[in-house]
Amino acid sequence: MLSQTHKVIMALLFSAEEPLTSGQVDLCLEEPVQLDEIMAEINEYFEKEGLPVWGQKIAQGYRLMTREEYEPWIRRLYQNQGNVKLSKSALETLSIVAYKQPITRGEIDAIRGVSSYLKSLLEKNLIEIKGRQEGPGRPLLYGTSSHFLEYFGLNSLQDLPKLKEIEEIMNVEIEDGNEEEYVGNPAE
Amino acid sequence: MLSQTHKVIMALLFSAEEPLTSGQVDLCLEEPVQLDEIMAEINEYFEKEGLPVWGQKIAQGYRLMTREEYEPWIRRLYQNQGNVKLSKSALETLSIVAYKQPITRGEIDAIRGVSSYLKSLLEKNLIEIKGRQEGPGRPLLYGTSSHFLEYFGLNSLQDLPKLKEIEEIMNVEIEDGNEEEYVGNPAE
Amino acid sequence: MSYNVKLDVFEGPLDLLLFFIKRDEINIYDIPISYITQEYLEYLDIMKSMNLHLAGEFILMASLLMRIKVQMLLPREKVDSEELIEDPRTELIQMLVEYQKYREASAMFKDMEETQNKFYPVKTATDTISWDPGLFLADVHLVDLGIAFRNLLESMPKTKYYQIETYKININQQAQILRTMFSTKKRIKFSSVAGILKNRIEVVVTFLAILEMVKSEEISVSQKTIFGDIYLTKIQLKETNVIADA
Repeated sequence: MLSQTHKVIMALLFSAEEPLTSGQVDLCLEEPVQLDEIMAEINEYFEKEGLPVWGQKIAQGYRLMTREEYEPWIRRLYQNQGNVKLSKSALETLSIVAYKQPITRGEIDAIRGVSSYLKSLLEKNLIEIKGRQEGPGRPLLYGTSSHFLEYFGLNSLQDLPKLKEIEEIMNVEIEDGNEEEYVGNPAE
Repeated sequence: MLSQTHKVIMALLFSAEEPLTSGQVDLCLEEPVQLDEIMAEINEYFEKEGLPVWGQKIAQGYRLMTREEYEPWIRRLYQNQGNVKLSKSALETLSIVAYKQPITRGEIDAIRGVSSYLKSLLEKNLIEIKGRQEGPGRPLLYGTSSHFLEYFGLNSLQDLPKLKEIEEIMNVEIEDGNEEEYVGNPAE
Repeated sequence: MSYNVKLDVFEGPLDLLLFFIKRDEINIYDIPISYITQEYLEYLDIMKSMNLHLAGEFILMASLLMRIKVQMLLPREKVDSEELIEDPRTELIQMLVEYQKYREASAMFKDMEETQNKFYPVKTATDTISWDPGLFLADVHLVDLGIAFRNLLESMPKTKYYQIETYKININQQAQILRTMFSTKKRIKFSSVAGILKNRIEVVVTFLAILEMVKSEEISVSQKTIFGDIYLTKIQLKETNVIADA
């Protein structure tokens, strides 16, 4: 059976966002422990019970991993959980396309100051090619798709929050630091 | 002992970044399963083994969480960040949004009697824009997000305590107060 | 009257009123308006004497309270006994009851927050699985889209805009274009002028040029119907003066 120390370390391992180090464990338990030994015992327990996880030792410490043999199922999970998530750069690019469409890649890059990858947004069907711009090189014009509207729950592009509304949401925040102090703002 | 299905679902639970829904499990396993039943068995297993986790039914799915009794140690692990609690005004605003959604900022302000700041609630992903109200100015409508359910440990909005129940609590408080004292007040 | 109350605990005027109601065990449905107004104003005085800035909502509530107080002091006109006389406090009571409901609810949310904060979600490392990392990082909502765009605009060097505005277009130049057009015609439709302009700035500058030319009595403008096309007409007599000015 698992000892209390094993359980506490397991709880730490389960909830840690970064690899769990021996130093962290000592701090949390307020006594020094032999993390390598305990982790070996925990892994033995996982193995014996046939649990789908194990503690992997990497340079910075231990981290909880799912076992390799479950990868096919987990991959399928990510495919249908993960298709609604965007990185910061993808989000930036998407926001420019949404607000300035139709727009060329060159114009997007000019606003972001770096070159942008549109491929993943195109693959996710959030943006689409709307035609070509007249003029030299006739570059492709991009705009948002109907899937984009669906994803963000918009009836039409007119329902995008206006910049003025965003400003309102953002600016009032300056006073938000004082939100407990409606009455008590020092006058000067 | 755990069956293969139990193990696969456990692996999915371990690796999911948001509550695992019955629909997702069906998709991953390519056959329909009784998730509630299996989760009851998995939770029973965790309990029997004294493992520091449980599957919480939250936001229309299941999420693996550490047990309450390990909180003191885990908190030490996160000592620098800690869980930031919502401010009083944020909670007030949020409860109005939760019960009156979809709602405009103007309507929230009218109930609170002061202007409300939505940015931090939006940033924390607790509320989201749900569209626009028809009529003059077409103001933005706000509602709670699925993260809101997770944050407060709710399975669905129907699990919110009914406002009627709250009113009853209030009425009891009023009856407790001494009313007669004010019958003969000079104002009347 | 002594106040052992922290000054910054009130969320707004309704919160402050509810504090008095609770402290003095007042029946919310039968508020002694004169008493509560006095308490409220005294509190505001204390705030002022401490040189604290009062949010507008607090002043607004003070005036509402005083209005109700006056209404209650006024002798009520005799009305049909069947007819109910509206209590001047009704609106205030409704506001307080409604607000109190959500304030109670928020206390409950606080408890729920506290309970749920004791559980930590289990996090498993997932780097054995390959997926598109560029598309798997953050939850995105509509407001994020707006904020991202707004921040991008904010971070763009502002001078870019100014360069374009001051670039190769000015009032004199547009006036010159108009004069060229007048060299073949005596009267020009504004719509035909606007038709050759490329962007909004050009339209604005050209419009300013027209106003300048009207002011210097070089041309006159007329319109046949409201919202109809504007006609620009060259004024022959003043031509010499204008050339001298230019």
